[in-house]
Amino acid sequence: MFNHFLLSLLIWLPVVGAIPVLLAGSARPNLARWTALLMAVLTFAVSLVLLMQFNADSPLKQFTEDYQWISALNVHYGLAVDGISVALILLTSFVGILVIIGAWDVIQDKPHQYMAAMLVLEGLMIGVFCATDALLFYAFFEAMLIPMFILIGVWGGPRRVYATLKFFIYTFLGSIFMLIGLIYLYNKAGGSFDLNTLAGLRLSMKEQSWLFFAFLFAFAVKVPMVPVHTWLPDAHVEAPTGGSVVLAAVMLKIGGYGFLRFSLPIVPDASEAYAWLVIGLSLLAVVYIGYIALVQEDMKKLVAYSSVAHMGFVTLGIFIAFMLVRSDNNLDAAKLGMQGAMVQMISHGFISGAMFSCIGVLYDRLHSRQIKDYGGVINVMPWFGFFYLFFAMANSGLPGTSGFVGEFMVILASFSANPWIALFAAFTLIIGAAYTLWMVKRVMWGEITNPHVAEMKDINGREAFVLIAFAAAVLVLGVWPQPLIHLMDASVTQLVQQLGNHKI
Amino acid sequence: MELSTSILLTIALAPLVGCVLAGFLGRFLGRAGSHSATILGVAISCGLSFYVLYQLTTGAATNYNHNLYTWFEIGKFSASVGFLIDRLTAMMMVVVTFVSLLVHIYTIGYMKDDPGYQRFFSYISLFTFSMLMLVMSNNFMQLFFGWEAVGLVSYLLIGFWYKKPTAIYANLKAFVVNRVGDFGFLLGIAAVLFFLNTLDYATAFHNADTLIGKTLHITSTVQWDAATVIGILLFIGAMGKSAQVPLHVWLPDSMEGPTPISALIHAATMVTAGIFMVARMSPIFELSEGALSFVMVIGATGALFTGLIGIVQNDIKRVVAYSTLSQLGYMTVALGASAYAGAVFHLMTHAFFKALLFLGAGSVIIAMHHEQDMRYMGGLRKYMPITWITMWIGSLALCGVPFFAGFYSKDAIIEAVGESHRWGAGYAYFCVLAGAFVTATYTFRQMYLTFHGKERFKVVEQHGHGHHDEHHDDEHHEPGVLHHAPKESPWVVTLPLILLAIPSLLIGYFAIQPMLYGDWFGGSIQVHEINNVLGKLGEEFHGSLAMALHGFGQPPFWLVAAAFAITTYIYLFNPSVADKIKSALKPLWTMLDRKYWIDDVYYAVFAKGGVMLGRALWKGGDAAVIDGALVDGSANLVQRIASGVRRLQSGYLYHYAFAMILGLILLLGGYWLVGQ
Amino acid sequence: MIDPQLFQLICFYAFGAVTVGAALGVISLRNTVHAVLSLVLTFFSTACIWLLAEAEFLAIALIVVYVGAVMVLFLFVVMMLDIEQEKVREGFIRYLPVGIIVALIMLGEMVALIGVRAMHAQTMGENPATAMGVSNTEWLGNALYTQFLLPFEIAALILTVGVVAAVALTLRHRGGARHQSASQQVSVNPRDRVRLVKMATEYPASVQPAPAQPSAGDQETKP
Amino acid sequence: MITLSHFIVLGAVLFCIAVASLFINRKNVIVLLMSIELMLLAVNINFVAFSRFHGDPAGQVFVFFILTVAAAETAIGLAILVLLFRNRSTINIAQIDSMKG
Repeated sequence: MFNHFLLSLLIWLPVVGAIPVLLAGSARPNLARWTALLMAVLTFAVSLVLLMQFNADSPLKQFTEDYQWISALNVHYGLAVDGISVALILLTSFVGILVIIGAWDVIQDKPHQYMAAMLVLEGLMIGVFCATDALLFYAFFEAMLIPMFILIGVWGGPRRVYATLKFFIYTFLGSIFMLIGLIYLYNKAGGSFDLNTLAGLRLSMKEQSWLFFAFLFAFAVKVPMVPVHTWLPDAHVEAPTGGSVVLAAVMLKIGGYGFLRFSLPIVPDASEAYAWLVIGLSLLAVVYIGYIALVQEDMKKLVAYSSVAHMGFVTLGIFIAFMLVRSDNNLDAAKLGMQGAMVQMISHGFISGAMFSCIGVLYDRLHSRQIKDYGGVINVMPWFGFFYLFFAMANSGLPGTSGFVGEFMVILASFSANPWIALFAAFTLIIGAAYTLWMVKRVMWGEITNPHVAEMKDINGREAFVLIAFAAAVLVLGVWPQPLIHLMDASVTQLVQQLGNHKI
Repeated sequence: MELSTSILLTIALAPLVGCVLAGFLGRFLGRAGSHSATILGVAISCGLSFYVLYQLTTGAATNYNHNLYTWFEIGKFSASVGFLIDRLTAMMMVVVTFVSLLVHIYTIGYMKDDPGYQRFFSYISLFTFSMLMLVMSNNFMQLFFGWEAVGLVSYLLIGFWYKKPTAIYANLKAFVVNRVGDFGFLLGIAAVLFFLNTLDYATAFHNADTLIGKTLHITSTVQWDAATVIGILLFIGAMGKSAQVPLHVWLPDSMEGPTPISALIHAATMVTAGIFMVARMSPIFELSEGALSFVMVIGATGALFTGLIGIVQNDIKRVVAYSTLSQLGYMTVALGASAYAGAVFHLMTHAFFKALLFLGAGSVIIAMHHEQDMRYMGGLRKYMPITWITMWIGSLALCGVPFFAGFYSKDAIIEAVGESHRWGAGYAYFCVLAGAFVTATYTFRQMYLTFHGKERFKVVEQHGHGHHDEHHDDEHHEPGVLHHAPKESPWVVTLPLILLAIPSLLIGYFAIQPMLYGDWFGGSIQVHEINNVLGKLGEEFHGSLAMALHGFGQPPFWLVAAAFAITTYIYLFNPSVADKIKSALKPLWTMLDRKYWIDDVYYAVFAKGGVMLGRALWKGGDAAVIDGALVDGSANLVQRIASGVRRLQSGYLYHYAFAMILGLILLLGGYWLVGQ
Repeated sequence: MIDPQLFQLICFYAFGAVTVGAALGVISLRNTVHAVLSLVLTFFSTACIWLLAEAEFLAIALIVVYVGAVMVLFLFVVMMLDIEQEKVREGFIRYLPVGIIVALIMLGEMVALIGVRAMHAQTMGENPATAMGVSNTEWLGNALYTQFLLPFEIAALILTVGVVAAVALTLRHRGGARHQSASQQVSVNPRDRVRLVKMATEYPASVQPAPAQPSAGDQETKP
Repeated sequence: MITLSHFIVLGAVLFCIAVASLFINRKNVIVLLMSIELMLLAVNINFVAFSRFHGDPAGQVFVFFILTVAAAETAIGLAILVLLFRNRSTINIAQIDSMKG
């Protein structure tokens, strides 16, 4: 019925929906909140419609929309989704609701603007996942920074100026290289930004190498990979809870998504040649960042670092597929790795979102994120303790939670490529458990030492709703990942087959 | 006829339902409601498990192997959730649910004053569920799920008294050390998938022979035999879960948890998961001499050296804990000797008598008002006769005195190791023989210190002080001073003791014939003909009675008898000798008391070293190099250049004009030069 | 009879010498008023040179616009401001060598670069305007009102903006001075001027004496 | 006989005189403004000459525009000067350095 503009609806509903939220003004904060919630729920509903209408058995892009946008440059407003996009869109709209509920009366200062920024951000992120035109992708990719910049800069912590600048400049610097790469490709393709056209170009190894590093830099910052990860802990620490949740849950995924959409189809040969580099950096993320996370004193920083470590599995899974396809011609193992990376993206979205929500709950009560200020929280907040422990276990990859699925698949696949890679990757089992549970020990268990902790109240209904929603997602995905895998299977299969095509 | 899926599902899920009820609705159900719900759940499981075992034993039903649902399916790889039920599984199910049921009942008495009563029941039911998922699994993925899930419950239960600093330290340690094992285990699973392209047991075992001749490239020149790699990696998992040297350090500390847990998880069931797993994987392990030798040497080391530590312990639970380590070593040695059935048999008998010993120790602890130090006990036999008798039964079983259950299983292991000609078998044989003496020594020492000799506690009646101290952890009274005379525990505590004492006495006598020498396990355990030490022993087996009588003349029995004599002399008649020996062998004693300094080294190297390494990487790598030098460094560089350049902006118009003209001159000069 | 071309050349040199001399005067005269007058001379002689190039319209325009308007503005400002002559001439001698050197270098470079020698061969041909049979003004006007109409309009606008800006910049309201505000005068409302008050009928003073008292008290407290 | 180079050299000489003025009259804003006028005049001479020698009216049209813009510029420049003098009581630009970085 309205399939031919479903994606546009998904993108623009929250963006346009932000206008009435803004109009509600600070004088009527409740109106703003309810309007924002309504918009977020509507967006989620539309994304559910998308899921139902989506034909998971077809590897083709669906719900295609294509209009001329800037005719002088032959830029198109082109939208379409495959299984991978649909999964990420669902994640985005799901998290979108929860951040708005999570911020309900936590944000007292200009709530209407906060909610509006969240909605705009949600729309733009969905846009990134839908775009089939490289310039449109780039536009969404950059535009996304603005609401996030505002979220951290206005509602952030004491060092928010430093954090926002760092966040913005880091990301911007990275994406500039991508823009240059895109312009080069545009000229090479005879004036087209269409991703399919770009994927079909024949490029020499030298060209591919330059382009590969341009894309790598843009997406490595976003993921983030070691050593361009240091913006993330600062941004997370200063961001308001909702900002952290969106940042960790969705925004980081755009980096991984970018690798899939740009590096893999456009420069496969260079990606193969430099796969060792990305794999090395991913393993570095697991081990090096794991150790750094161990000694963090700030809970948000700890979870931020653990995000870096977990996102290492995403890049590992994507690039291990190259080694498997090109050297061993082991297509199934490559699919396993790629699917693992995808599942890890979705799962990390839920888990890190939940972890940041948990820290937000604690922060709202004690106004501290320092681990040493807590201790014995379980004594006064048993229900919260349950959720905290549950998500901590998910974060350390306990089977039965979604955190396990992706890591399991990636480790299995990487063993097929090289047992040493699997060895380092599996190190996350130890170090991940160590840093997460050490934090749990210092925050949750023990006697109450801080008298303010003794006065803390257990979670209220609103917070419980958010945490239950996250917990349900984590559990369902952990117990039965097959529906998600089936959703992405056709697309991943096609992607893996493309990896084998040499373009030189 | 096959086993019914619904029965199997009920077995697995009934404890989970109990767990959810007690955990989430515990406040509404109340204490009685919670324990009824969980006990009912486990009782259903237990009853049905017996039924399943009965059906399989009598041949009324055939083995069950079906997937319930697909967990993931990617190309040729898939993982499912499903059940594989054969006699091995059924036996484990019975052991798990039976001990679990008794522990549930026992807990009613043991935890009756604890504020976390419902939570405790919820946890142990969750444990039962996880353990059942582990043993009933038909594939590696689900095995790993159960494997980690029992680790989680173990973590929760060790830290059950979460206010106690030692408890929350121990649970973290347990989880992380277990994760080290799981690390190897996961890689082992990855290796299985890589070589055999499946995670399903049946397919993997069916194709196991294809491993022969396959190698794994470790470096470009070094290649390892596939079966050995898989075997060792999987066994590293077992080392973590079954607390084998050098990953044993978590188990003694886990005694910080409530005693029922020590009995259920850290003695009878969870720690034997590794043994069960290796037995289950026998088709793969049989392909690798190297892996089996590795298993045997590790097991033998644990069997002897952890037992030695038990001799110097004063905490009643820790003695039993070290004895558990030692016994797990025995089982592992048996696995290494290809006597899988012997290992599983010992697993079963051990489950009964070790649970009995732990629950008995718990009963003593209740009577002593949560005093665990044996130096303040003594002469308890007249206060608590049932505990005394049942614990003696358990102890004799543990020592391997003929006719008791432990004798049959342990003797079989020692014999099997003696028969084995694998690399390391000589060492292992020495260890298990010496271990028999060590076992007897610490066991009798414990019994004498606890139940016999003089009373080393005082009873000071304090009427004004209320009845019991409700908090176990913040009891800071003077050691050895009790407010009431010790008395026998209530029936909920003694009933499980009695119920466990029966199999501890009898099960060996009746079960050895079919389990070890008959083909009771059928295809569940596969042993190659040349490795079949139990088969050789079976040729000399002439019935349980004959074996027991024969056992009186064997070295293990004489070692036990010698230990009995020595400990009787020292602890019953001349206690001062103990201190003399202690001061005479001071260095040795210190070494045992410090547990060979392994914990200290681990703490210094891995815990402290890890934190130091992390801090160094953080401050040195992230903060100094990446942020300091690169990120903020580039910003600072720009700032420094800018502050230099800004001096050029003097603000005087004529300077700008001069600069323009200079530029113009240079430009024109440049053109001129080019023109030349 | 003197050759007209030679005569032209002589005239060119004469006017050129005056132009250069006057320009030197502009930059070197101590008195600013003299400098401005010297600039006027420069413009004037330049206009003559333009006449030699048969650009009559511009020559006249230069005199009318510059000499007539701009230079008067200069003079006006110079005379209006009280400038300390000595202060502003500081460093004249000191920077004179630098100025001369820079100017000479630049002159050398320009002459070398422009290719004066090549241009030397280019003699003045027939006046294009005359060739088309029109006057210089018409020739210029044709171009200005057809091809350059839009720039012409914009130039007009720029002039307007310049006037407005000059006025806006220098306008100031002095406090204390009395202004007449035309806009206020125009927008006046009769109601603000006269207020019609409805009052009760007046009675003899003896009848209602009371209201007078408070106002009398007010008067007293005021200083 | 007048050639193109005559005009060009005259323009160049005038321009260089104005440039020299920028150096030697560095403090007197009024003279600086006048130097700018001189520079424009030098340019205008070139325009007129080229227009005449190439027979293209565009050159003269441009002179026309330059005159216009220069007039506007002078008006505004002088206005600023007046304003400056009013606020600072000096036109010595050695004292005007608020643009200092």
